[in-house]
Amino acid sequence: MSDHSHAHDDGKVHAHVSPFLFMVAIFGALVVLTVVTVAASRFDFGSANTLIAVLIATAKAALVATFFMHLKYDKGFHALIFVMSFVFLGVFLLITLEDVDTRGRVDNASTVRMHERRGEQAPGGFVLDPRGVQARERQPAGGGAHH
Amino acid sequence: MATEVAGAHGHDEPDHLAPYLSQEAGRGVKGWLLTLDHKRIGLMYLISTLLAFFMGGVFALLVRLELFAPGRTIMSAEYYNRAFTLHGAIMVFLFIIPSVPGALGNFVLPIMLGTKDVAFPRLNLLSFYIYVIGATFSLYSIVTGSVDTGWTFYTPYSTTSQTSVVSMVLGVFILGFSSILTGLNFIVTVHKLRAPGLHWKRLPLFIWGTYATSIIQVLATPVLAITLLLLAAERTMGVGIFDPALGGDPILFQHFFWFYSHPAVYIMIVPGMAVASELFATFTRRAIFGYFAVAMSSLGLALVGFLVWGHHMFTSGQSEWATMLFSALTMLVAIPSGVKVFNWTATLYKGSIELTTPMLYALSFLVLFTIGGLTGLFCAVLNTDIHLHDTYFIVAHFHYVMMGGTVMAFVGGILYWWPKMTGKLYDEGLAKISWLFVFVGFNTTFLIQFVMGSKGMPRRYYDYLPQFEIYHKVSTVGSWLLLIGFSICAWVLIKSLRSGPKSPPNPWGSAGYEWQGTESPPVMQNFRETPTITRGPYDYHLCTDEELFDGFPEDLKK
Amino acid sequence: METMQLPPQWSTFARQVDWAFYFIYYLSVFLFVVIIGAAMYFVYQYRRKPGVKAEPTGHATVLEITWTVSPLAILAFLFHIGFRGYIDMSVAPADAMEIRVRAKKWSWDFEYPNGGHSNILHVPVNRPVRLVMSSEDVIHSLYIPAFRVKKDTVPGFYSTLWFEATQTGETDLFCTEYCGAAVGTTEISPGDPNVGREGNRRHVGHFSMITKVRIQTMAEYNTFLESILRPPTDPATGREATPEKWGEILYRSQQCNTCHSTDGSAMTGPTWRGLFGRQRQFTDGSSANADANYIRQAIIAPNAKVVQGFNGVMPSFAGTLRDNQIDALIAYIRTLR
Amino acid sequence: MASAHSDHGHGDHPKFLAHHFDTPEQQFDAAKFGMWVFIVTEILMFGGLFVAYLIYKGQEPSVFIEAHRRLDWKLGSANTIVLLFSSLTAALAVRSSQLGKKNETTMWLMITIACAFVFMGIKYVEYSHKFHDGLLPGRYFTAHLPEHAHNGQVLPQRANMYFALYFMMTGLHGLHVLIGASALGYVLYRNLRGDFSPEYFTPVEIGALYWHLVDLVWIYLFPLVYLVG
Ligand code: HEA
Ligand code: HEA
Ligand code: HEC
Ligand code: CUA
Ligand SMILES: [Cu+2]
Repeated sequence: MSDHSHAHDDGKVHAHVSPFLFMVAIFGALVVLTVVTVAASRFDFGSANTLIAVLIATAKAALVATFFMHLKYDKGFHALIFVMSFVFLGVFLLITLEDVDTRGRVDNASTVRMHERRGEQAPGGFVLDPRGVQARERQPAGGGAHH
Repeated sequence: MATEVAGAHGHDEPDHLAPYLSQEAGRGVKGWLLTLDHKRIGLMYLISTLLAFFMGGVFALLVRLELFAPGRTIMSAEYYNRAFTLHGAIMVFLFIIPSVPGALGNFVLPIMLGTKDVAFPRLNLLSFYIYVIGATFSLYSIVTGSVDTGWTFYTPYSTTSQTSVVSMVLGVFILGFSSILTGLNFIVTVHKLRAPGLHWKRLPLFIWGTYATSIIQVLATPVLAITLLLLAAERTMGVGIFDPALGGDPILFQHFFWFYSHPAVYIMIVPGMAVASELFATFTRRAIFGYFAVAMSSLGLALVGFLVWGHHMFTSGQSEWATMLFSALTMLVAIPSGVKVFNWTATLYKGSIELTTPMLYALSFLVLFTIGGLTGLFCAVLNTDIHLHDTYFIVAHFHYVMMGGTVMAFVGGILYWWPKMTGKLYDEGLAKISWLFVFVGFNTTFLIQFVMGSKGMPRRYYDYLPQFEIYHKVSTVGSWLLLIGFSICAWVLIKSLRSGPKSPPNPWGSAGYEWQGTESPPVMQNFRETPTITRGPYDYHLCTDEELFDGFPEDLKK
Repeated sequence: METMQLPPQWSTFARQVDWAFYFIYYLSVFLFVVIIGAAMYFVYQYRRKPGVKAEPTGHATVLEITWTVSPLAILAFLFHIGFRGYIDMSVAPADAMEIRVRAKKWSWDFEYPNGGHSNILHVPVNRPVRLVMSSEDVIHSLYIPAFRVKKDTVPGFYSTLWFEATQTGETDLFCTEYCGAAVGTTEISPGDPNVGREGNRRHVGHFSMITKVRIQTMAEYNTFLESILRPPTDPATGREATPEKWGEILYRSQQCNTCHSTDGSAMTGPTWRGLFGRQRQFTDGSSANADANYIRQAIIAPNAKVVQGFNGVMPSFAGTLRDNQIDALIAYIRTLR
Repeated sequence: MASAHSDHGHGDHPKFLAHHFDTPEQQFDAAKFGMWVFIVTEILMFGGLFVAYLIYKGQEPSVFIEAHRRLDWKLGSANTIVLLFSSLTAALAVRSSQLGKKNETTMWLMITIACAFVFMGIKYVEYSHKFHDGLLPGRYFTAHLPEHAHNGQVLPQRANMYFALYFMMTGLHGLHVLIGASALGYVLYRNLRGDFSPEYFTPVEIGALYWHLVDLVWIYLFPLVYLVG
């Protein structure tokens, strides 16, 4: 307890009480951001689409965490571990993405679903349902990269 | 301050000042099964993990026996596959991960912190029962056809195997929650429940190690949980995220699995290191050299351990870039491990070394972990790992670190804290004999596996080519020596329980908080009065050797 | 050259890998002797003696920093040697000869540039060879210790591997990714390249997914390529095998025998005894007569129709077996009345 | 241990204070810290699914875009608002219990739990729609068949992966909604029993923290799955 006894020495719980209207205002801001993110999805920013969505979501998450979850008035350590969880997740995502994105770079027949030269799909892979032949014809060109 | 009045409690209320093993501290079966006391829970973990070790050991002996001669020796191929899978899965998930934190951590951690219990005693009991439920699921899987996937559950083999994979996977999923909750409990306890005066720089190294372990448990285990959940969904509902036939990517499964399971090897070894640090301090009568570096290297292992998981996938078809990145990062984990090894060695220098059995185990830990760690480098270097991957070289590597490292430390720790846990002394002479068998048996079993592996013997093989026969024979004989060693060890403990002499409060003359401040066995609330810490855990220089046994001059009591 | 620890060096990689191996090996031995030697010496020198107190632990910051930082240099060097070797292994020379490898439970199939197949890997000496590998069921891994190469074969993906053999001879090829085992034992032929010391029935699985690599001179290799396009020689007559005999050889070499018996007993798949011409019932309710066309279909696309009482676990042999081989198999099945 | 030595005579040890804690503050801090650590584990658990989602999305963006059009963004948005609102009411429940207003706390908790049910109701509508259209995960996916054409169009068969992830993510989230609602139900019960006071409102705070986590996950889930295909 040595690390908290300096704050208050009466041993009672001292929590911050947020004003009612302030909380409602935060909720308002969250609704506005929801509208923004829906609106943003109507436009195509190309590869930035996901990034924009994630950024707006992060803004919302930050509001919830700071005010609804009281991180602002809480111990800094709680904020630290909260942020750290995203950092570790980021490590997981980025290195795994790095693998998936760079497969076949050194040797274009390695770890790819299709043999470039022969145009043969690797066995054991995705099996097209024969009943869905028409579906396949309709498929957009870009999505068929792995077929 | 011993003003506690026993009479203030009702009939069933346990007496907080009775020894925790006594009837007054909680009666009968109920007093044990529903106890919220960390010491009793620790003991229940000890018994369950030892049972798991025994079970895993039996499967290991079967595996070795089958490999004694080429061709069929005692079982068919399908049963061999089940045997090594169960051996690995039981040893990892039921034994080694819960062993040190669950058994020793639960018992010692709050006492070392000078507090009455962990932060959430109810949660602590709950994690024990979650462990039991998880273990039950795994056992259920064993009786309903068992599992033959290897402990790594690689897809698509595990999605197509005809065996009882789902219940095993759910069992491990549940065990994961037990591990998470224990870690959570310890983190909060270390932060919030330290005795007055016990600031971070006075924490025993056992606490630092357990704390670092808890961080890994909390961060890594949830990813295992989701991986196994997806695997179960794959088998029951065919979701296909890891199934190539449905467009999934089996290599992604390996990323998911190792993102947990590499950090998990540090969940296994860091507590072992933590125990070893305590043993070295007590039996050299000296503070650990480079206390701060040793403490920080535990955290270092915890953090760097998250960056290297792909070194299990060098030949999997992972991209070349990722492979190189992982190899480079893997090199880094040698640094904190090296810091520990060097500091322990330096601690021996100018100590006053007593070769008790726990110390012999600690030294075995040092020797065997160094071998295991150095052979880890062969695996981390890219072109040698291409040759060594999935051979017996790897099998030998990880037995040196897990069995030679953690298990040695665990057994050392059990013997060391045995008088505290039970209030009884054990037979040192017999214990030393059992140590000799274990040490020699271990090296006979596994040293030769390095040679066999680098010669090209693949792992998970039921049968082998004639050129490997001699190695397998020697290895199997070694496993019998291990059996003898552990049987004697079990006998030593049973004998001590039945007729061991009563232990004084501090039989080793240790300066550790847990030895100085409590009786053996401790009372229900650990301390008769709340201790105030005024010195470090290894301050042997503050008193004479004689005073050590009766308590420090400026003792915890004042 | 074969050393204590490692198999013979039969590829251009071997020397480099072994050098790295022995470098780490002697480095480890050195570190081990220094560290553990020191520890053992201290244990002896500073054993507990009455009246002698341990010296209080001091600080040696310089020492601590040294042993924290200096390993970095060693580690960087270790990474470097591994990295260099790995780069060489990753990039096949442009003129490498390509052999297609198909892995399945529990056999290997090698397809050569001329379209012929074998289940022992034949390669010419002193010529870079690139394997383009795939698996149709679970992950397997191709490992040739004497070449120091290994790579997983992943269903749904291709993977590649290359090497250049430096010596003629025969060496082992293993599957090193766990891939299960068949239930019970299976009949094998004496000519089977796999291990087996239990008479003519044995267990098959991951551990038996072993074959040989035969490294030949270019001339021998070319003769081999010729031979795989014709039926093999019949050991009994010494002449080219009849279709029926060829079918029987294929029955074993293609490992049909792991699932199909010829004695009437059902294994993983239906027996072949009396199969030809019989009426077949399928799980989807339809039925057909087992004529030559049906059998061809059952071999090329086995899971289009699954025989009642069985699971659709038979792998497709399309691309593995050529037409005249399938004809031979049909001829063989015809003889099993 | 600020007041380490006052823990004996049970007199000044309030009823809600467990025996191994010295002060209410210590107990409150421990509980809250514990919940934050637990939140970290939940983030990593859901995180695994997000990683899988982003990786497959990166591999086949066009299939994912086509597939995500089959979700109803209006229902998704409605659910977003419902959850945000419930987060507000959960926070208000904490506030009123801090102020000792028991009845108000009851009201906010009940609204929060009601929101959970509205959310699950909307999810039910969505799910049954998906089931009907053959938009099922993996092996059961049939929306590539002509009979499930939507406005004359069928999805590529590869879209099975999108729905596999959709069901895993929303399913696991839905499970958390149920767990969170039950936890709040227990808090509500204790509130009605009169356990809480301005000195002791830890369970309300902890329950609300968990509920906000459920909201946080949805905040990421909604735009990634419903909006950006
Ligand atoms: C307790 C468990 C534990 C521990 C601590 C370790 C520690 C290490 N492990 Fe091990 N490992 C396993 C358990 C463990 N491992 C298991 C279970 C597997 C196989 C899983 C399976 O496939 O079933 C495995 C497999 C494994 C692989 C994959 C091999 C393969 O399948 O191809 C690799 C590759 O890099 C590896 C590397 C390492 C390294 C670099 C360390 C390092 O942490 C070691 C660091 C220690 C030292 C280096 C020694 C002391 C240091 C010094 C004396 C300093 C001076 C040294 C230098 C400067 C060189 N391990
Ligand atoms: C903690 C981890 C751990 C431990 C301690 C051990 C211990 C042992 N292991 Fe291992 N092992 C693994 C983890 C472990 N193992 C893993 C993860 C794998 C990989 C699995 C896979 O591939 O999927 C593996 C695989 C593995 C293989 C390779 C199988 C193969 O690839 O085909 C072999 C072969 O020799 C082996 C042997 C042994 C032996 C002889 C012991 C011995 O040290 C065991 C000694 C123990 C006993 C002899 C028990 C006797 C105890 C008593 C008598 C005490 C009585 C107690 C009471 C009464 C309470 N193990
Ligand atoms: C992994 C096991 C396995 C292997 C290997 C295997 N089969 Fe089969 N086979 C089956 C099973 C199971 C069935 C029945 C289900 C079905 O019809 O797909 C079957 C059915 C058949 C049939 C139809 C039999 C009938 O009763 O109608 C023929 C013909 C056949 N296999 C030929 C072969 C040939 C030729 C080979 C080798 C070149 C071979 N199989 C290898 C498992 C196997
Ligand atoms: Cu194929 Cu192992
Ligand atoms: Cu690892």
